[in-house]
Amino acid sequence: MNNETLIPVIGVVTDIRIDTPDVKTFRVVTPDGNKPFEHMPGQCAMLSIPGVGEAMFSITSSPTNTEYMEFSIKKCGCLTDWLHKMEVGQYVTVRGPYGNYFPVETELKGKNLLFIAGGIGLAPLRSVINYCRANRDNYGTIDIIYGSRSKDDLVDYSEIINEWMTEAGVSVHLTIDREQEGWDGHVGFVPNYVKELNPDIDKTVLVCGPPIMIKFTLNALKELGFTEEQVYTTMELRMKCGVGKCGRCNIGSKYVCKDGPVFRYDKLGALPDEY
Amino acid sequence: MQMVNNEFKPKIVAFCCNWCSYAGADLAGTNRLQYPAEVKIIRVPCSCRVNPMFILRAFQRGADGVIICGCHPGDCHYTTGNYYARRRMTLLFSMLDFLGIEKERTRLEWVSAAEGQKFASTMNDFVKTVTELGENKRLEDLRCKK
Amino acid sequence: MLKIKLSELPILFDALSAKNKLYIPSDTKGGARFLPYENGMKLTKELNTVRSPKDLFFPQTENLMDFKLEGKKIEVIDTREECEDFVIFGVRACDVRSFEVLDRVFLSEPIDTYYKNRREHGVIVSLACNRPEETCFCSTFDIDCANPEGDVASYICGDEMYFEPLTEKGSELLLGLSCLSEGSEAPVYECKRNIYEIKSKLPLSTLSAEKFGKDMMEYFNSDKWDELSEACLGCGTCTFVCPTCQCYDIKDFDTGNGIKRFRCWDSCMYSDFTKMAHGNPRVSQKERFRQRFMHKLVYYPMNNDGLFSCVGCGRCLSKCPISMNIVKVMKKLGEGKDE
Amino acid sequence: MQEMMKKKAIELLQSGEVARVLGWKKGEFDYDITPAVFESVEEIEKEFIYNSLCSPNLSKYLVKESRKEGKTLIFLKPCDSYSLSQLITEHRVIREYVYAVGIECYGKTDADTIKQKGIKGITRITENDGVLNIETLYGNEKVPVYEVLRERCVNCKSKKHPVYDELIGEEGEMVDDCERFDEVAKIEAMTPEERFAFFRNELSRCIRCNACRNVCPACTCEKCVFDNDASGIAQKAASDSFEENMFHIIRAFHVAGRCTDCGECSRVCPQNIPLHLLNRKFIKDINELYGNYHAGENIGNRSPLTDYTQNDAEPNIVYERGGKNNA
Repeated sequence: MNNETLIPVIGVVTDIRIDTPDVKTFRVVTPDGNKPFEHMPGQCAMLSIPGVGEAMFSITSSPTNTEYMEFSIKKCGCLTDWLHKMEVGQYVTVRGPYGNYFPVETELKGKNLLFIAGGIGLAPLRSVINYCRANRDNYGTIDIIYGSRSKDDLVDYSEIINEWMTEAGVSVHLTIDREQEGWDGHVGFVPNYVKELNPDIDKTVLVCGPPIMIKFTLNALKELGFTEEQVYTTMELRMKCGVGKCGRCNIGSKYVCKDGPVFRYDKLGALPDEY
Repeated sequence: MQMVNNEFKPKIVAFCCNWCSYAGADLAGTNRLQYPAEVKIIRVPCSCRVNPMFILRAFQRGADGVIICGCHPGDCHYTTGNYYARRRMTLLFSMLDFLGIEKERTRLEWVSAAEGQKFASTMNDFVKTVTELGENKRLEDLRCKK
Repeated sequence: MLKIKLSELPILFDALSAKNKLYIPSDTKGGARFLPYENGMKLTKELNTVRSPKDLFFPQTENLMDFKLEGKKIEVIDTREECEDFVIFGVRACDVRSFEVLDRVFLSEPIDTYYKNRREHGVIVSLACNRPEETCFCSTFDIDCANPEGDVASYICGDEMYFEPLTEKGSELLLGLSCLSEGSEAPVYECKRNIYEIKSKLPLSTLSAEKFGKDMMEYFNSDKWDELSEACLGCGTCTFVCPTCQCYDIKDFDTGNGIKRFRCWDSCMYSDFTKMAHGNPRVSQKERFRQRFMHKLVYYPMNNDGLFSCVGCGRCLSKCPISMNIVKVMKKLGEGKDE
Repeated sequence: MQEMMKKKAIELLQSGEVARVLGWKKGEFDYDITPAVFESVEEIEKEFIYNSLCSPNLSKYLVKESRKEGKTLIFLKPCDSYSLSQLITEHRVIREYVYAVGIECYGKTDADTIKQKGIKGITRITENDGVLNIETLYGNEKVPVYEVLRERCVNCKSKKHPVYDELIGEEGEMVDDCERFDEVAKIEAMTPEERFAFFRNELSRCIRCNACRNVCPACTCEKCVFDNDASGIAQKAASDSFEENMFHIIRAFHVAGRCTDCGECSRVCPQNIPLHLLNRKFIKDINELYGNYHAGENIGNRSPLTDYTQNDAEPNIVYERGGKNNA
């Protein structure tokens, strides 16, 4: 009998990193120590604990990482609560990769890139950022604007400080929502920060964050003169199958799990506003 | 000692109210009164805490009989809880019977904290009744069978 | 053309069920239903079954796999088994088309092997509709109830039943059935002619789907959805009796000695269908109602070369508790829209 | 009748007394009538309908509609009126926001019941003096309404309106010789094996569409226990006969003492499961054990399950009462 996409493979959690009070990053390999499967930046996988639930998460590690896969997961529901309680050595099930990916090998090639992320929205973009860093020659400048509620809520803070900020040709702009002791960086919401920074409009933009942030960021970008064709985002809706058959993650005629999760903004705008 | 394989040992779930029946079960224990080990006691704050769903779930998970024990009417720690439980359980048992599910598999008994003897004899009697009925077949969930 | 006397049908059923599992539509207290044939069972006189035959390819619940848990370890157990050959007898033209609609979902990449397994092992004997009813509107979707598709087409003409194999699978099924004898084509022509005559008189025979399958945003933003969905109860009747509704849910059941992961039909009409930890993109019944009809009339055809995800079987017309259905939706949405 | 109701609705809408009207709307065919909310005189004139086919109970819609600005006019058949009264008792509908017009009712029919008589391909139904003229693709039929009444109307329990602001037509009385418990009694008299087989046959047809729950005027929980993943018993489709039984036992139990026996659950069931039998069993037991009680008869009545007396029967009455024992 053929392979069935709904039947997962086993993964072992080999490392758990506490990123913020409600975000942890889990490193997953197969029981024999390999990466569960190959993927492209922006693609997702179905992670599950049998008996607890199954849900779609974006793969936050870069495809250029050949050893393992990472998932940054925010605690917000039944399954994620469970995942946050588990210890190293726990088995999970994974299936994927699902969905499309950021066009890193086509449209984004040779472009100056601007990444805009809010909160846990950095998770899918981290995969792209690290992919671009690994294939540095293929891309122009890399700018990253990242904001969260507070300093403690910045995901991957040590990687940002130690790797991204120190790398030539990558500039990182951090912001937090409210003043905080020990923070001398920028304070304010991401959309406003984007306007303040006034990036060149030759850049291609990749946005991910809470829906409300995406909405205002897009307005800000338009004010600055960006067109919708320059902006990519990634979506999330409730999913069960991951392969466009269970029928719940559609936005109009497009399925987020199959035709998405990455959408160019002009394409998304042509779909009903139901997300 | 090796059990005879084909001897049927029913699984019994007993919901006991914290204030009377659970203490009654305790007393039965301290007095070394014998009652079958197949009875699994679940302590509840009051007999009226027992939702019909608890009983159905017990059957789903493999119970062959479910018994609810509470304070005698008039003695409820919360004054009236067992009066409500009495009405609810009467109706529920009647409905189970209506659907053709053996009515002898469910029972409600009043056991006070001082009635260790009654607790033991009630359980002995209930286990005997259910043993005679045999395995729960009409309200079983096949998926839960090994 | 092969034929058999209606009175001898039991002989045919016995012969078919001796070789393969056979399902025929038969009467129950809840209306006609496809049931595994047992000796003595009679073919229903009802036009169609309450539940559609999609059950046989895509059952309401099916176990996908088992898990064994031990400490931190998990083991996946593939419980799939090769399905036995089976025959579905007496499938109406609309329902035969519904399999094509389902195929496009389940047999497109990545293929759903659970569905494919059953689909490959099923042989469909379709049956022409001698007495279509007022709720029928298969012609709206270019389905011809006088010429049903399938592996074998069958026709009831007077007191005889005629069979015409349409595929290799069908010819194979009829091969060596000694109870069948050669028959002429004339009675079948007569039967078809009668059907066409009645068909032209059906009240919904003029219903057209031409306006649909396009203009997504216009239909989506129509102000008629409020009124149409007002009385909707949010139950799943329409989706569960529908031969083309295929949404499903995947759930885990803890048996106490392992986990069973199963899938079951789900309905876009249910409030928790799209509910996530942080909210629900379809807030009220209006959005859910709209999703169902937009999917059938616009989204699905947009993704599938204009094939509609409705076959005009009329089940939702007769079963909706509040009598709101796709015909009313099509007529209302189509009002005032230019061709 | 229909014209009087239309007149009343238009009058109240125009005077501003009510902001909307809950009634029945014409369908694609003469029989597929949809409950509807009318907000303008034109809509009422064009689409409002009332006849022997207007089966749906409108009361539950008030939970939603009466929360809107202004009063809602609702037309109530006697059994719908019991449902409203119960909803008011349970504070699910606020009396002041409702303008209730009671309408007399001599029993309703519907397409299912007519079709079960073998009448198929219905193209037109007209009603004249209690007789339905049914035109079909295959010939015409004349059927008196009383021959195709729904079960709940055959066993009508009351023609009285426990709650109304005004009446159109005559007020009736409780029906004394109502035989609605006869079938329950018949089943009670069977052996447990027969009862088990009977209900297995009925309940195994359930497709878990939830129509019975969603239509029930007593089921007004914001979130049903069967939809709540955290409840541990949430289920979308019964995977096992146990789950079928559980759903129906619990559904009936949750409305025990509150069910007005309006019969909507059985009406909407696409699989013709006689769900009212379960509800009636509870009502019958309540009547026999705790005294006659009719949910919705008076606003503010205390339901038998939120009440008790010190001398209530013990549950073992179940073992002693009626029915044959295990063979």
